[in-house]
Formats: sequence, structure tokens, C-alpha cells
Amino acid sequence: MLLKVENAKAYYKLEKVSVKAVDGVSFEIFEDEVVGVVGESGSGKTTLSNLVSMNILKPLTLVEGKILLKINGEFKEISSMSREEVKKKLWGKEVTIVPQSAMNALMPTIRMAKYVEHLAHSHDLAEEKLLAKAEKRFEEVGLDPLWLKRYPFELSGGMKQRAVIAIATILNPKLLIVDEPTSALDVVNQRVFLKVLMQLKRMGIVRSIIFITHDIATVRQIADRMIVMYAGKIVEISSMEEILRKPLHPYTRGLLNSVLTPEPEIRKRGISVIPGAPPNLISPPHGCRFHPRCPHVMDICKEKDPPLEEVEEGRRVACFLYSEERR
Amino acid sequence: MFSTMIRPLFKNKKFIIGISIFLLFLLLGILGPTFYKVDPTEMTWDYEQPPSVEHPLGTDTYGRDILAQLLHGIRSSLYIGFLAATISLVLGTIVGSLSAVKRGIVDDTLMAMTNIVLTTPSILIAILIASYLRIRSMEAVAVILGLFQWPWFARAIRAQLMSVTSREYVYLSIMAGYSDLRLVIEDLLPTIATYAFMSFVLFINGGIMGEAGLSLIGLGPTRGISLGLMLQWAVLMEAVRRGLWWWFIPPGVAIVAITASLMVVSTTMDEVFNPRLREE
Amino acid sequence: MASKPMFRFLLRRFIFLLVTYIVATTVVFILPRAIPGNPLAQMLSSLSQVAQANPEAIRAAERTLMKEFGVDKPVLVQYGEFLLKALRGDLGTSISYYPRKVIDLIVPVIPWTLILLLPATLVAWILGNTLGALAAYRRNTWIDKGVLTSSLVVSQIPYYWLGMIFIFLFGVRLGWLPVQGAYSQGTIPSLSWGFFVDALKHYVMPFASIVISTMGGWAIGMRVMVVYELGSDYALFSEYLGMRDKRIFKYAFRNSLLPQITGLALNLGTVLGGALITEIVFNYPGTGFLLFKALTTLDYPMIQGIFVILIASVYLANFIVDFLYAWIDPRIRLGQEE
Amino acid sequence: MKRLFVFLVLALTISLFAQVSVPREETVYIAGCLWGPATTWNLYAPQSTWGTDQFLYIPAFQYDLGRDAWIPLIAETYEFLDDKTLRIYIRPEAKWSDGEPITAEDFVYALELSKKLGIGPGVGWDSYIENVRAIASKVVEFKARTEPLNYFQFLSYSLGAQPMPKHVYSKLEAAGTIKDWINDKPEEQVVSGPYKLYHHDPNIVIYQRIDNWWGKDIFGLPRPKYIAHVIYKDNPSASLAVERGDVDWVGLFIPSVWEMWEKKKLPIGTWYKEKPYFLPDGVGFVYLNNTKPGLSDPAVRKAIAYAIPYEEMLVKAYFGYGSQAHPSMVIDLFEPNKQYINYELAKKAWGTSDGRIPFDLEKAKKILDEAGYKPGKDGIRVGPDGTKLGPYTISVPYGWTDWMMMCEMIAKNLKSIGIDVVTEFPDFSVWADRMTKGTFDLIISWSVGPSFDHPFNIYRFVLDKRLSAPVGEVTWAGDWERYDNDEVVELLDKAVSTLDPEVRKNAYFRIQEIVYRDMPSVPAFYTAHWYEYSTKYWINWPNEENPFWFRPAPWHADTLPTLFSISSKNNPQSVPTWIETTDKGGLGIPTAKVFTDLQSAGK
Repeated sequence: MLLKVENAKAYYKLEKVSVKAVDGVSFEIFEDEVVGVVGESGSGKTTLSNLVSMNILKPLTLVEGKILLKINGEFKEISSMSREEVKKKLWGKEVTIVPQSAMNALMPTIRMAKYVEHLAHSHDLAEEKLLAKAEKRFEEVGLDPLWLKRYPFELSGGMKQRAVIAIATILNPKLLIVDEPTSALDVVNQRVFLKVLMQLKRMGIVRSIIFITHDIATVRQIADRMIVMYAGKIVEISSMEEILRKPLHPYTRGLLNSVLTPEPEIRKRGISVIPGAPPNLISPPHGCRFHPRCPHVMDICKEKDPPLEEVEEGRRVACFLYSEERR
Repeated sequence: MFSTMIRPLFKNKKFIIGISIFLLFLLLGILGPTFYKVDPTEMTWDYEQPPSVEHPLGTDTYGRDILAQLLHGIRSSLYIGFLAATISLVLGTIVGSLSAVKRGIVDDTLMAMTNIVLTTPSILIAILIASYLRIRSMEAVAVILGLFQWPWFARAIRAQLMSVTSREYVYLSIMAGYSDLRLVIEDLLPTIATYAFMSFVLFINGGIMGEAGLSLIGLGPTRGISLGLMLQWAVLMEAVRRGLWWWFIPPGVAIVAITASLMVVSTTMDEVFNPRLREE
Repeated sequence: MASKPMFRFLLRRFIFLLVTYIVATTVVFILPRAIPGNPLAQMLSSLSQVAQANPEAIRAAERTLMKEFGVDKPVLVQYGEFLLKALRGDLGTSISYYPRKVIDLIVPVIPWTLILLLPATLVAWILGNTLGALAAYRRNTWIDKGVLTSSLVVSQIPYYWLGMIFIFLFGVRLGWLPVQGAYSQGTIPSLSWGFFVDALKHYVMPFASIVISTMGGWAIGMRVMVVYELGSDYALFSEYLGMRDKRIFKYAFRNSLLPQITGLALNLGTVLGGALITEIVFNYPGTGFLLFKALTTLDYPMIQGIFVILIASVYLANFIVDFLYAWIDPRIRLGQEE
Repeated sequence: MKRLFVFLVLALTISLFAQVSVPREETVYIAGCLWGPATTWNLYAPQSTWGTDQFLYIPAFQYDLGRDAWIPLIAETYEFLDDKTLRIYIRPEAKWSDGEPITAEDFVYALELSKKLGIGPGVGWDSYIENVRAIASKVVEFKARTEPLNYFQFLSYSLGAQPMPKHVYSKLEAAGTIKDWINDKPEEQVVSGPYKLYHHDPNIVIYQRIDNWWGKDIFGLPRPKYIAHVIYKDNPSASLAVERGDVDWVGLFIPSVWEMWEKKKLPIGTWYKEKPYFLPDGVGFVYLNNTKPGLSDPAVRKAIAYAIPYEEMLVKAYFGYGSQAHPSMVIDLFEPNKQYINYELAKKAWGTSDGRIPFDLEKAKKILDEAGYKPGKDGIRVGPDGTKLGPYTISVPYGWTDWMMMCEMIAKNLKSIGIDVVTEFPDFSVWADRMTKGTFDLIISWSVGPSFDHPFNIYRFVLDKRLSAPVGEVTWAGDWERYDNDEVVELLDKAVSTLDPEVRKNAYFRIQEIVYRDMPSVPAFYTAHWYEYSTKYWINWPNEENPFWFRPAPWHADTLPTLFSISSKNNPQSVPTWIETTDKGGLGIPTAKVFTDLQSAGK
């Protein structure tokens, strides 16, 4: 196990109200796996990624819960680290996030080699060593190491994407979080990107990846496990094959149904096949948050919040359809 | 949608202070002369008097009441500011949107023109035009000032429209066979309304400051009272040397108060509406 | 250092500026001729006001002057002649300072304008940007709030009014500083320490009024820009990579500086206008005063001459800035302008 | 950028290096005569730099307004051969600053050149002088024209003639460069006066005394070694310099000038210690366009004259710097002029003890009522033939603050008697265009001032239709209101072509009758002869108590003797005696004596 999140609650604390973006989630990431996090926009998946990387900036506050990360073989409670500490000890070396628009993630007005040098300074490493490593990494992602001497804008979109990954992994982080990495790319480049990511993983350069997306179609090509989020809660965690074979949560089902439909027009409409709209996270519905939209809604769903329970080996669902209580 | 836009504004302290000061001056300009019924051109025998009960802000060399002048001056300066801003806004919108919608040669020509005006030291040209006008009304001054403020707005509008026109619903409008004009009006302009409003505010500032600058070198309106003309009279009658502070300080303070409050309004709006600047 | 795309860029800018310049000077040329007015009025009136001037003398002068300055040729021909002469550095003869050459009148005053304008503009730009960046760096602290609020107010103070207040306070009331001119009258410029100190004393107030009133605008712009940049993807990514805050801030600062440089170029015209008025307020012996006189006496050749030179210098400065910009920004140097 | 700046600083300082400063105690600082860069020190130009005409090139005789006398400067004496021929004898000492003697040829050449170029010293002389000849190297002869015969112009042109160095100008003439010649090289300047150029830049023009000036044994030397005119941008900055004691001799409009000594206790003075502070310099008129319907009626013009608030206007708008003008147009503040005013007539015509026009709105209304102008519904009067009195405009150039205020006051009062007048303040050139083309309604403008041939000059300027032009055509010479009266023309000619003082006086009296009857335009106030001085460094300035020179302002062409009379505070000296008239041991020849000589020569 690499990372463990225990009952984490992260709210956006505004003047009078709180947006409960992540409201009591528990999960773990193992070493050597790719976990996809899916959900509609506003389901809290980006907040989750911030949480995991401890990128917590006001008004986002970690209200409750613990986050543990294995650093040098032992678990450390990173949720109690100060931001300074996080920056110093965590980021780059342990956890790296590739932000949403990786296209613009590189400092535009300096050469990439220079950037790597700056990176070396920041981490008190030898410039040449890191540069050599960067060159190697460039080769590994299929870029000519000579490109390092160039400015980012001289690269094409797909190349930039690869360069970003190469630089992101330059310090060998144990956990790589990619947030909607492919949304800005065309289909061909999407494929290339995924391939590069897989390759890096296969080569052991990155061990664990959290892949955040609203696009199940991409995530299924790469993820080992999948976390489905709805309205700040995890509704289902499962291995990829299982979930594709048999989604348990009605929301997961709806999500999969809509996405797997081949016609692009309908796909574009997103999850509108699930009637209704995502709830307001300031005062989420009582009980199961999905109940107003759920086709299988029961009385209990309106009263109680279903716990995330293991229903099968390695498979957890938060739904009374599979709960003891219902029976 | 409007309430969601406006409400956060009124939660912003700076915005409230800014808008209150501005509204205060607006009211002073609009209602002031009606309530304070002293003729600003009336030459009384108490000349160059410091502030007193009779003349709250004192009098000038000709015994004219400074407060009355100030109120009328605020009115005219705001008028010039608004007029200049409207002209700039209209010009900028027309040029920018035509450019964005028509593209091609129209775009190239208009943008070349815009760049020329943008690069030209406009104040100098404004001074030049003003000096060749034989009789300058408030409106003429406003037009001169309005003629030079629009270019960067036009460019911004164009850029905004260009990005917006690539969005889907515009394709839909085009497919629905809307004319260019309708396209612009119905679909695009609302998206840039906020931006336009903020620019408008800055144009008003430009107009007020421009008038004051022109007036100071004797190229302001040839009739009436404005804040700039008050300053010019104060300079002509050597108020600074002779220590008649009540004469040259109020118009300057009014200019700074009006323009700075508008600046604050515009900046806070930017902060509230612009996610990147939002203080969250 | 210079690359091909950079040359291309500069060439394009040069051509653009040249075209703009021609347009601007054409306007300057056409405008006075489009609006009727008698430039000799001022001169004749001063002749007429001299008590000794006999009607005969006025009449004779009137005839002579009409002939002297008579514009009997078509405007286009005049324009052509004007351009040809201007290329040779001959801007014609001033009307109100007849028979002096416009160029001879302008040349001695230009250094003063530059000496006031350039340092003031640059200092304001540097100070403003530093303050703005500092505010952005210390975002939401009292420093930020202080810088922002004071910049908002200060940037709205008209130069000339600030100048008047300065004169009133430090010159008239307190008597600390000389209130006008570039140096004490009677002390004729020399390369001595005494003269330098004297000139410096005279320099303080006009300089300060320009710096203070232009600084705020830059500070506000810089602050917004840096905040923007700090929130941009590369800043985030760098942060995620564990890059030190200072370095990220340097990046943001560097990238914000580029638009500020362009802003400086675009603003030069405005700053120049302001400086001209400031010169008038402080009785500073620069171009502003000469222009002011020329405008009030309708001295066409002089107006043209001053504008031709001022606009040219603004464009030259623009071009220098372009050059700098191209040199600093690799995107232009390597041919990726959009 | 930095390097560029350093370069500029260096370039500037180096270019201005190698210049010296002038000692404060030996320099008279001046302001108010030059408002822009120097033009030229060559008098063959429409505007020469201040100082050229005052101090560099001096005339044969200097007219003294206060004593009505002629002081021989370059000339030693004159002689009338008959009543049309005048000979001037040049002082044997008179030399150009390069050592060449000043000769009759220089006089002849100067005048002929002015005639040829249409510009220059004495231009227009040929209208009154038949010819100028050099009789001997030091004798010039002027012959008067008989058609028209104008003794005043004849004398003024010939006695006031300024010689120009022929040996300098003939070379320029040959090269065809006279008009472009700037004459700005001190070492090359050839002058007749006691000063020559020392230094000039856009901030200052400095003249230096010529210590071995040819006239020093006769007149002494002017007291200041340097005279430096500081070029200020505008009135306020110049006034500030006055207040700070930076300048000594000024010709400037200063608002509330009395504050300087009454409130701030500064060593500053004007001619008078009390109102009106300044000597008169001319007559400010409210010109009424005689060609406009309504204004063409003398009754309306007279009513307007009664409705101008002279006193209030002068105090409020003019700081009391002038007094109401005499309706005869004659400036009666100078003693010699008073003989030309028929005071009895004026008293009778205007019903006041001093013969000035009273401000009387009731009287104005009565005149209009009697002339048949009845107020309409809007309060505006309409005449018997349907002429509506308005709307008219009264205008002065924008920025002429004192006159603008006067216009406001006049407009207000005229409205109250039923004449619709609004103020308009256009740009100077528009205003001047209207004035000279006769397209205005009402304007305030200048006329001419005190001089040797006063009041002839003012009557001619305001009333002589020969100076006018049809409406729409430009004339700067005079008669802007387009007054048309042949009798006045005859009287004017009579006044200057006679040598009999009685005949002349009667002609002027008759003109006054006509003026009171027709009121072609309203002589409203005396404009001020702007003149202030500071006694911080220099004392003995001419003023009311020490009235040794009546054209004391530095900008005036006749001001040279002032510099011979003031003295440094550290070294007080008295006024030289030569400034007085001959009967008081001086050099000044009274005009009366000149005319007597002329008369006796004719017999």
C-alpha cells in the first residue's frame, strides 16, 4: 500500500456556508497500480486529487480525516504537514500532479534544460545529474534529448504533453496524479499520451498513478482500478474489469451506459440519461446523495447515508441495494 | 443571472466604498446645482475670500462662488466623461465586432487602423485637433477625447469575439442562418457586456482627465464651467503663487475622487468576475 | 544573437511604424490646412498693438507677410515639398519666430524634454512594476492592500495638478525647492558640481510629479499580471514539482514583464503628452512650452516640426522597445508570435 | 536605455559648457517682454527679439512722452530749411560698435531698405516723406510730402529715424539674405546703442553693456552691466519670479499686484502706489459694428454707452488697473493732451462733472424708448422699422480673462435694457478674423496709445474710413467698426497739415462733437502700461514720486533712458541731467520748440 485516505472531509469554507466538496471518503492506493477517478464535473474528483497531494489552499480546508503516505518505507501522516513541509518534502519527489492543461504547464520563456536546472536547485541536486536524467527521460518518452535545449513552444502539442510527463517524473515520484490530461488533445495525441504513460509505468519509472477524468472511455484503457465519485462521496471502488463487466451502483451504471454508447451526439450529452442534475453541495440531500436521481430509490435511501461497504473481494459500494440493512 | 453577478459585488467592501464615492459625486453633479442655487458666474464683491459661511468654498478672483463652480464643474466633467466614454465604446465595439465577424480584408484593414491609432501618441493629436477647433463646445471636446480611447477596447472585443465565435452555439446560430449582425447582437455581445462595462468606466476616467489636461493648456471647452476650466482659471489668476488653495484644490480633489472611485469599482469588478483574481 | 524570425518581426514592425508615421504626419500636415485660420493674425495684431505702429507700417507689413508666407500652391504640392525638405532635416521657417528655422528652435529644447521624460518614465516603470510585483508576491497582506489602494488613488492624480500642489507646498509655502525652470536663472549650464546640484533641485518636483502619478498605473498592471501568471498552469506545475516559491515568482515576474514592456511602448505617447503639460506647469524649458506657444499662435511650420519630431521619437522608442521585446521573448526571436 | 541617458546628459552638458554666469548685482533681470525663444536681432523682420529696438539700435532723437520733448541721441541737432525740409546733424562721436562712424548714408540706406523690403525700421515713411538724402557725411535731409501733408508723421519718421550699418547690410543685400539674417553672433553684431547681445538660449537673453560706447561722454553709461531677460512660459511663472525677487524689471499683468507690498511686504512697486497702479497705455474700446442692423443706429450705440458698468467692470475684472476713458477718446491723464479736450462740451453732452459717460441704465432705456425701440414679449426691444436688437454677440479671444469678464458684465447689463447680447469667446484667430473683416457685433479691443501725434493717432485709428476695408475684407490698420464720415476725414487732414495750434485744436473739438453725436464705438477704459520693479538690487526706478521717464516698461520701444537712471542698491547714483529739457539744463527739445522752429522756417 502506498497511500491511505481515512474518512477525509474537505470543505470549501466560505463566509457563511461550506461547500462539501469531499465529504468523508476512505480509500487506498497500492503500489504499482493505476487508479482512475471518474465522476461528473463538480463531483469532487479534482478536490480529491488536491487532497491526496495535500494541495490545500484556502478556502479549501481539511475538516476531518487522515491521509497517510508511505515515505521511505514508513507511513507518514501527510495530512498534518504544513504547506511548507508539503512543498519541501512531498511534491516532486513523492507526489507530482500534472495539471489539467498540461499543454501550458511548462514555463514558456525559458529553455527546458534551464527549467530542469532550476528544478535541481530547488531540490538541492546536482544540475548535471538531473539534466542527464532529463535527457534519459526524454528518450524514454520518445523525445529527442536535444529538444531539452529548446523552448516549450517549439514543440507540438503531443510532444509538449510528453515533455511534461518526462519532467513530471524526473524526480521519480511514487505517485503521479494526472488531472484530465487528455481533454485538450485530439484523439491521436490522446492515444500517444496514454501509451507514453503506460510505457513509463511498465518501465517502473512511475509506480502508481491516479488518473482523474470524466471520460470513462480513456480511463478504461489504462486503469487497474476505478473510483467513482458522486457529490463528494465515493460511491464505488472496484477493479476495472469487474466494474465494466458489472457495475453495481446505479450511478456507475448510468455513467457507463451513457459513455459506452457509440454515437457521439449522445455521448456529448453526458450523463443526461440519468434524470436530474447533481445536487447542491452546500446542503446535499439527506440520506443517499444520489437518491433524487436514482431509479431504484427506496425509503431508507432518503433517511440514511449508505456506507461504503465491501460487497465482493476488492469491491466496495455505497448503496443500500447491496447493504445488509436493506435486507 | 444578474443577481448572481451583482450580489458578490456588494459583499466587497472596496466596491461599496468606490461606488458610494462615485455615486456621491454623481449626485453632486446632477442635483448639486439644483439645490445649491448660487449662480457660478455671478461676480460678487467679495473676491478671493477663503471659505466662509456665505461661500462654503470661498470665492475666486472675480468673486464667483467656488462651490457653485465646483458643482457645475462636476456636472460638466461627468458629462464630458460619459460622452467621451460612449463614443469610445461605440467606436470600439463597432470596429472590434466588425473585425471579428467579417474577418478577412475587413479585419485586416480595421486592425491596421486600430493599431495605427493605438501607436499614435493620441494625446498629441488630440491637442492638435483641439487647437484647430475655433470654438470648442463640451461635446466637441468629448468627441476629440472619445476618438482616441477605443483602440485597445476594439482589440479586446475582437479577441473575445474571436474566441467566442469558435464556440458551439455560434456554429448553431450560423447554421440557423442568422445574419452577421443578429449573430453579433444576440449571441456574442452579452458575453462581453461585463468587459464593456469595465472599459466604459475607464473611458469615463480618460474623458475627465483628458478634459482637465486640455483645459489646463487652454484647449478646453470655450464656454461653461468644468473641473479642468476651474483649474485653468486658477492657474491664470495665479492661485498657486498667491496661496488661494481653496480655488485649485477642490477641482483636483473632485477629479481624483471621481476617477479613483471609478478605478476602484472597475478593479473590484475585475476581481469579482475574473476567477483568477478572485480572492478565494 | 538575432535570428531570422526576429529580423522578420522587426522588419514588419518597422514597416508598420513607418506607415503609421506617414499617416500621422499627413494628419498633422492636412489638419491645419483643412481648417481656415490666419496664422499671421497674431503677428499683425502685435504690430497693431504697438502704439507707434502707423497704419502705413501695418499695411506694408501685412502685404509683405502675406507674400512671404502666402500658400498659393495646391496642398499636395506643398505636402510633397514639405516631405522632401523634412527628409533633408529642414522643417521650414517658423512664423511667429520668423526668420528662425523650426529645427534650430526645436533642437535646443529637446534634450530637456528627454532628460525629464526618459528617466521619469523609466523610474516610474521600474518602481511601479517592483511595487506591483511585491504586492502580488505578498498577496492579500497589508503590503498588497496598501500598494493596491494607494496605486489606485495615486494613478488617478493628474500630473499637472500634482505639480501644482507640489509647487504650492514645497515651493510657495515651505520654500524648500525652486518652483520653476531647469536651473537657477543666471547660472548658465556648466559641468560643475554646483550646477549639477542646482539642476537637481529644479529637477526634483517635475520629476517626482511624473513618477508618482504614472507609477500607480504600472503597479496595478503588474500586480494583476503577476497574480495572473502565478495562477497559470506553468506556475502550478512548477509548484507541484517542488520548485521553490521564489523561483516561481521569478518566472511570473519575468513573464509579466513582457506585456509591461509593450505597455511602456504604447504608453509613451500618453506619457509624453503628460510630460509636456508638466513642463508647462513647472516652466521647464522643454518642447512642451514651444509646442504650447506654437499652438496658440497657429505657427503651422512649428507645430508640424514639433509633431514630426515628437511622433518620430515616440515611434523610435516604440521600435527600440520592440527590439528589446524581441530580444527578450524567445517566442518572437524564434518565430512564434501568435 | 541607461547608456542612452548618460550619453544625452553628456551631450547636453558638453554642448552648454564653456559659458559663464553673470553677476547678480550687476545685472537687471527682466520679465514680461519675451514669451518664447528669441527670433532675430535684425530689425528687417516682422518681429525682432525684444531689446533690439530698445537697446541695440537707437534713433536720431528719442521722444520723451512725459515732457513732450525730443532728446538728441545719435543726432546732435536739427535744422528746418523751410516748412517742408528738415536737416539732421549727426553727432561727430557717433560710431557703430565696430568703430565705423555713423553717417548720413546709414540713415538713407536704412530707410530705403525698409521701403524696398516692405518691412524694417521706419517702414511706411515714404507715405509722408518725399525723399531722404545724405547732404554730407554727417547731415541727412528729409523732405516732407505735401500730398498728404502730415507734419506729425513727417517729424516722427524723420526725428525718430534709426540708422542701420550700411557696411553690414549692403553685403547681406548683395547676397540676398537680409530677411534670413539672425544677427545672433555677439562678436559680429554692429550696433549703435549701448548694449549688444551677450548670450541667448531658450531660457534667457542677456545683453552686455558696451563699456566704451561712443556716447559715454555725453550720456554716461547705462547703469546695469548686463540686462537679462528670463523667458517665462506664462504670466503666473513670471509673477512668481517677481514675488521671489528673481527679476527686477517687469512688464506684466499681475493679479492683485498691491498684495505684493501691502500684504507680503515685498520691495516691489508700480508707477502709482494706489489705484490705478499703472500708467495708461492706450484706450480699450467696446467696438460696435456700425454695419449691423440696430447697431447702425446712433441712438442704440449711445444707449449701449450708458449701459456699460465702467466702474464695476474695471474694479472687478481689471483689478482697478485702469480708469474709465474720456469719451473724447483723448487720453487725458497726460498733461500735454488735455488741451485737445473740450471739457465744456463733454460735460454738456454727458451731464457729468468730469465729462465722462455715466453708467445709467434708466437713461439708456429712455434713449431707446425715445428712438422707438419697444420691448417685445421676450424683453428684447424691437425698433420702429422692425429691427430687433439682438441677438448680438460680444466677444474677445478665449483666455483673455480680464476682457472675458468685462464681456460678461456688459452682456448682462445690455440684456437688462432690452438688447440681447451673449458672450462668445472663440480662439484668437477667429476673433481677429471677425474684427479685421468687420463681421463682429460687439468686441472689446485695443486702439492706439499716447504718442507724439495724440489724439490724431487715435481719431485716425478709430474713425478714418480710409484705413477701413469693405465688410469681409481684412484690415488691420484701423476703423474696425466701419464708421463712415467724410467730415471726420477732412478734419483729420486739417489737424495735421496745419502749423496753427488753434486750427488744430478746433478740428479736434469738432471731431469730439461728431463723436458724441454718433458714438461710433465706446472708448471704455485706459489699458494699463504694465510696469513693475523690485528694489531688491536696483533702486531709483521711475514712478509717480520720481517721474523722470514716462515709458518705463521694459517692453516699450522708448524705454532706454530708464537704464541710464536706475542705480545699483550698493552704489546709488542720481538721474542724469541730460534727460531733462533744455530749459532745465538737459538735452530734451520740447515739441513746442520744434513746431516754433518749423513755423518760423516757413515764413
